[in-house]
Amino acid sequence: MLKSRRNLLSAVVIGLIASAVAMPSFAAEKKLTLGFAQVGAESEWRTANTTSIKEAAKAAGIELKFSDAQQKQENQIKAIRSFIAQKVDVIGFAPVVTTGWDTVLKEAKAAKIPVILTDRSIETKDDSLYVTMIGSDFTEEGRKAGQWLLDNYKAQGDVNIVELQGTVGSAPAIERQKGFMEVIKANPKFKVTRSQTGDFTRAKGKEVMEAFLKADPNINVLFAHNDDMAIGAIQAIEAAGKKPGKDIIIVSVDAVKGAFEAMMAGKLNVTVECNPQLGPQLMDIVKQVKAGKQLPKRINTKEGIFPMETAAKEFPNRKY
Amino acid sequence: MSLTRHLNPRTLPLIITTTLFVALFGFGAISYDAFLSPQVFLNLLIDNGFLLVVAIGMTFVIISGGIDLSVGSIVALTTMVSASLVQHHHWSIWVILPLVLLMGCAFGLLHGVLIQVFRLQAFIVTLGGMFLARGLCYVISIDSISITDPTYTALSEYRLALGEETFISLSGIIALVTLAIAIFIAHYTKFGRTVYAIGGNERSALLMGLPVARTKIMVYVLSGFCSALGGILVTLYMLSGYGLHALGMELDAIAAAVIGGTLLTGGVGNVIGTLIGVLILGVIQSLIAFDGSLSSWWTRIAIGLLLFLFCLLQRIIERSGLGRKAKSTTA
Amino acid sequence: MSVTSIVRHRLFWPCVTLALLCAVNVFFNHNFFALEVRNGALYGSVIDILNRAAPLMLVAMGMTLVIATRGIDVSVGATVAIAGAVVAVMIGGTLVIKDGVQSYVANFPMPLAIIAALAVALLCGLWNGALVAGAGMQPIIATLILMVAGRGVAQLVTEGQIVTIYYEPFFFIGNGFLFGIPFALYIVAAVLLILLYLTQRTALGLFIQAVGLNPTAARFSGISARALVLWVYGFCGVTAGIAGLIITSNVKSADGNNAGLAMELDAILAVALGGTSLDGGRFSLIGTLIGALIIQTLTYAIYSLGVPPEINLVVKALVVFTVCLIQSERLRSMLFTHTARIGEKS
Amino acid sequence: MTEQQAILQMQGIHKRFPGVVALKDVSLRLFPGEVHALMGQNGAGKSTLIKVLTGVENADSGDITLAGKAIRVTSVLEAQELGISTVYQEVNLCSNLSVAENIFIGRFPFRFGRIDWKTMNAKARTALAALNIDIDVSLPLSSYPVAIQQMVAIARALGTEAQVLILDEPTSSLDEDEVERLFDALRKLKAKGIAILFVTHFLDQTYAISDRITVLRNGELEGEYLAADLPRIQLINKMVGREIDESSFARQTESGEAKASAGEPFLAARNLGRAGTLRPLDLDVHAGQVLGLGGLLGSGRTETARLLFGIDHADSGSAKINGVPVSLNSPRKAIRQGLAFCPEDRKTEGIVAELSIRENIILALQAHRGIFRFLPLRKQTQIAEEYVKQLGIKTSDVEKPIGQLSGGNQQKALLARWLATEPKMLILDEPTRGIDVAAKLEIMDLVKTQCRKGLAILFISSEMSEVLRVSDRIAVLRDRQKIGELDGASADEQSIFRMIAGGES
Repeated sequence: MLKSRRNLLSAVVIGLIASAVAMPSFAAEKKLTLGFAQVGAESEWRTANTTSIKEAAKAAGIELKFSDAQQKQENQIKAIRSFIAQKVDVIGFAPVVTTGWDTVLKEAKAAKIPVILTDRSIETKDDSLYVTMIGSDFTEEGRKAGQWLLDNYKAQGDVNIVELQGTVGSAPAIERQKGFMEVIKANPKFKVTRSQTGDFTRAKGKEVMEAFLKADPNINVLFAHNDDMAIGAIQAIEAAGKKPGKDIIIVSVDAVKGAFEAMMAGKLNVTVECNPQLGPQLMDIVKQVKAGKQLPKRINTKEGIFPMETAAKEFPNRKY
Repeated sequence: MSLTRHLNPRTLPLIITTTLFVALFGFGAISYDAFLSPQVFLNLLIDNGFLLVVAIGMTFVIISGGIDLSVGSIVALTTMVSASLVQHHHWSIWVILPLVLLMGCAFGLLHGVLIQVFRLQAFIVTLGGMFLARGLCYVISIDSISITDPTYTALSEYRLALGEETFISLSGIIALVTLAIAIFIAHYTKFGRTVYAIGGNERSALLMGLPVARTKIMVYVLSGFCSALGGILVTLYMLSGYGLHALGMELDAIAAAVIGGTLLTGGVGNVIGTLIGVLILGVIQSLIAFDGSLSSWWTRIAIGLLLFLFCLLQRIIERSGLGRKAKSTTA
Repeated sequence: MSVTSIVRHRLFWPCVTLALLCAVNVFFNHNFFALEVRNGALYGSVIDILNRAAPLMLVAMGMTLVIATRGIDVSVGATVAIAGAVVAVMIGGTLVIKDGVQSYVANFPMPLAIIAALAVALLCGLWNGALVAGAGMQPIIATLILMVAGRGVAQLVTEGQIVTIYYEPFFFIGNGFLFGIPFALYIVAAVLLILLYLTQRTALGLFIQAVGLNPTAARFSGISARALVLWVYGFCGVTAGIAGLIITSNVKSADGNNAGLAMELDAILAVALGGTSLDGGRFSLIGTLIGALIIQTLTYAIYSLGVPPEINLVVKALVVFTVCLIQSERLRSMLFTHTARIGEKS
Repeated sequence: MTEQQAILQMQGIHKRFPGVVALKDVSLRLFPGEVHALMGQNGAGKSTLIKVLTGVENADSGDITLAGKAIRVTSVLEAQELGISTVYQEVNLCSNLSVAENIFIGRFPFRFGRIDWKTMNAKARTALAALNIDIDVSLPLSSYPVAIQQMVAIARALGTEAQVLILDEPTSSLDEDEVERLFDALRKLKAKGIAILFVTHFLDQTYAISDRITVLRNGELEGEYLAADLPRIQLINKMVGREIDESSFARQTESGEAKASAGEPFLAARNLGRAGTLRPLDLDVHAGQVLGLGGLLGSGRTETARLLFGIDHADSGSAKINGVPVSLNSPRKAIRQGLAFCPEDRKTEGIVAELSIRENIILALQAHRGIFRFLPLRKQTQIAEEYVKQLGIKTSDVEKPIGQLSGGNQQKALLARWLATEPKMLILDEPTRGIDVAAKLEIMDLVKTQCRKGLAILFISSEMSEVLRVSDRIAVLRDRQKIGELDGASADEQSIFRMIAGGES
């Protein structure tokens, strides 16, 4: 009986190894290889971003080594290090945070692998560590949201704003808040009375908004750092017997499908676009980098702002 | 005929685990180009050095029969305090290092006292510590702080060449030194053996006249120290302080210890096993990175499946191996 | 009942903690206990807390049983996400606009979707149970596997999207009110009653405690410990599944990545705050419910007091430490002997 | 005789636990170079007295002097440093550590600042060799049977620079041979002038080694006697506080009638065995009979019981119950066939210490009925109280945790657990271990009573006299195989030992 058990075991091990051997190696002809270290799949926005990159790579005939860091910087660094070990042609990554990349990027530089950043920039003294950065500007998104509010909110008296922040410490949360505050400062009537994190999720957004509504009857405006929290908050506002979009003006960021649906129902006033469709642009740049072209340090993606009124027209065009 | 019969039952799980690690690495070597290189192996140490250090502290805690959920947060707090002091207050690294180590110990002391003196459950106390340390990070700054201090940068970028295109980082070296010291503590000091005794049977340890209370508190201090040291390595690894660093590292550390053969019930396990546990977690990640074709969710599922296969194989081999051993010794 | 027997009661200190937290809330928000009827439903802070605590209470009840058998289940958060994903995908993610009229269509009949989601949750639980009871893995590592992979499975089901549900009847589970009280609370009550019945009017409670306290003795007495542990994990999966349904229904969407995140820690914390030892054995379901309410009341206080988000965790940590110390018999006896000594001297 | 100075003196010791007075004005004195037996029934206060002496508990009042100096012992460590070392009844060692470590932990040999394992192992081998034990000291303690573990504990206690050595029922898990080895060692220590306090329930052993006897009863000092001056029967009377007839120790010979009824056996095992554990053996257990299993520790007695009860799986042979073939591969199945099993290790395999007496008693019955055929609380209490009365379990309340009962009462509650299931066969593995004389007698009487009611009983004990006393037939085991069977009525210790020593298989 024991013997048979041991045999079974060795069969399993041998099977594992054999299946590994049998797996075809994909090292055929020399294709351009891009190693891309993604942040994770923490939001709808991010999955749309990933899909865009994968599809674009396939269309451009670039072999993509994709790695998911599950929102951890150390995982991203590990992935970059493994890309270096695999000797890929270009490394791309969407930094989880802006800081702390110098060491591993120097290793990439030493291995002569060019690096492209997407989505957000990094803090470094040595600009030569990366070729270029393409992506959105969270601070700018915050500014746009604030500007829209200043331009469009016409009520008298003080404006009490509550803010649903993203995950504490995350770059979009910090930068969107920064941009928003910058602009709002211009008018002393606009005041952020309450601010709490909703972790970028609908459930938390709803929960926090519920508490806000109980604690404070005078809320005029809600600024949510992403659409998901705004959608959760809308539900809380409705439950409290108020009309979202009218009694409380709602400004949010991302412009995902759900936001458009809410806008079409008249429940969300405006959403600032944060475009995830970086794939095709990224692949172009990869090819240019490999061809040795000079590129600007920063390439911004085109991003719009969608007030309620334009929602119905824009909705069919939304891919994410 | 059977090798296992002559083995100490304590070293058997370790041998099984090591063999399975080699099998996993072999699997990678066969499947992926460039996997079978010394640098890929050394990267396991470079990229997981801090986890190894943290997991070593965790191993002691688990062997003593406790658990420490605060380690990941203390790592983050260490990076935050270091970065803040060096960047905003321009302190010298040589002041900061002992300071943060002391801070880690203080956290451990707090946990130990609450657990031992007030008889609170370790799980809950260290969960509180986890909230506290992570919360303090945000109090310092919610944003990440980049470190540009030349000493930190130099230490971070230091590479000991071990051959052509083969190198190891400072944190890898520190991790290995910590490992050596931990092995010494676990096996050659009274403290280490007392930890094992307490985990085996706390009442007996008390009746044998061992300093149970002191040792139990010290174990948490040690874990706090290792977390802070791990935090220093993370600081060097990322050259930044950030409240979201090392999120969920406590589970990785527990997993590493447990995979390495440490029993959560206490008394059984060893530090070398933890090294293997860390390497296994690392090699699973490397396999997935080298594969590079998995989507985000398949990455998670694949990690889960590999973990599952590994633990299952480990259990099956142990059962057959230890089963035989037990039979020959029960009288 | 004499005063000392009340004080000695195991639920006394959890209740005191909860009362203190409520007092804090009242101090800062005088309307804390105010209830009014809006749209035929009770409306107020207390209702919010109860409503919001419902998923946690459910998960924590399942967790209580698992912990009583000397186990732990860190995969409940992932199970919440999986159940939510399954029900969301099955009920429907399509908004049909016909002639400018929005109408909602369920892909599968709702009862079928709910049953399917709960069945999947049960499977998740049984998987954990099989690894623990069958393969003999350590509970934390066995459930860690599902914790890691489960979220991947949930995202696989939703293809990484947040699946929005457009089917009015489903919203009742998490948003509906019955006789003015949130429907979710009826679910909690039903599960609680079933559990109380099972643990007090059947031998389940006795068996779980026996297995948790001394597995060998339990097995030698003829209790099939393995089957019991298997089903306890299975049950824990189901409670997590129900919680997943409530959360999904409440926000009308399923988020594979975030639903039930870190819920395992809150659930374990609730069990511990309720006075159940994490070493297994004696357990208290009511205590667990109080524990869950303590956590939710605290969270609510943090939100409504205007605590800056960056110190949320510090506040939470301090409360956890304080609550633990309040409940520490050791501390009380130390204080008691101290004051007694002072009394003797004077 | 008091010219000699007492090395240790305890005077006027009081100790109160909530609701109970455990010790009331107890005194004790120990002289160098003597073996002093501390006797008394369970609950007499022996354990508490020892705990006070070794710093586990603090006395409420009273004085302790060691070598003329007043001492206050507040921790085990202090006691050890003062030269008072203790071997406890239950092996209080760490089974995950190696044998050598268990002997030396706390006082490791160091070399270059590190534990010197080599020296330690060598020293451990020497220490054990003094007890005539030769084992691999680098293996974990858990690799060895309880008897060896107890010897290791003794080796540990002997190793410290002890002036006073306390042995709290160290022999309850040792067989005769091992007891003799221990006594040899004790005599050597005695010769070195060490004072030895010896707590035991075994009268033979008391008289074999002790010079002086102190008897406690109900937490009070009954008296101190020279062993030579105190006849056995008087000792028992002093312990029990009432008259016990010498004849109650005599064997109850019930030969003939019981055996005559034996036709078809209740349980018949043929060729039952398990590789590495037990060589195939035949066994017949008849209803209304006690089959004793004789043999030394490690001879395969417990292994036989575990196979029959389905805890371990047999890999050869078959079993029939009432002539019908059965496969006994789990305790549940065995219970369904009417079997019941009181395991050797009461604490870790028998009782659920934190549960109440009631819950412990109905546990097996409820498990047999399943989850849903729940016994109402009233019925449970009724059953529990009935057995408490019937078996004479000494407790005020069936709702008390069973862990608070004395060993003998725990054992009775375990018996109650099984009797409540109305079994057809009872397997008792060392039911009398670690309990006092009176309780032992009661347990044995219970066994006989149940047997008369028609139960088949398999009785395992290390004490041959007990096996002889209750058994109708005795199966003798050696080296994990059955070497023969004797008739209970005609067998005596000599014949059993001859068989064991015989060497023929």
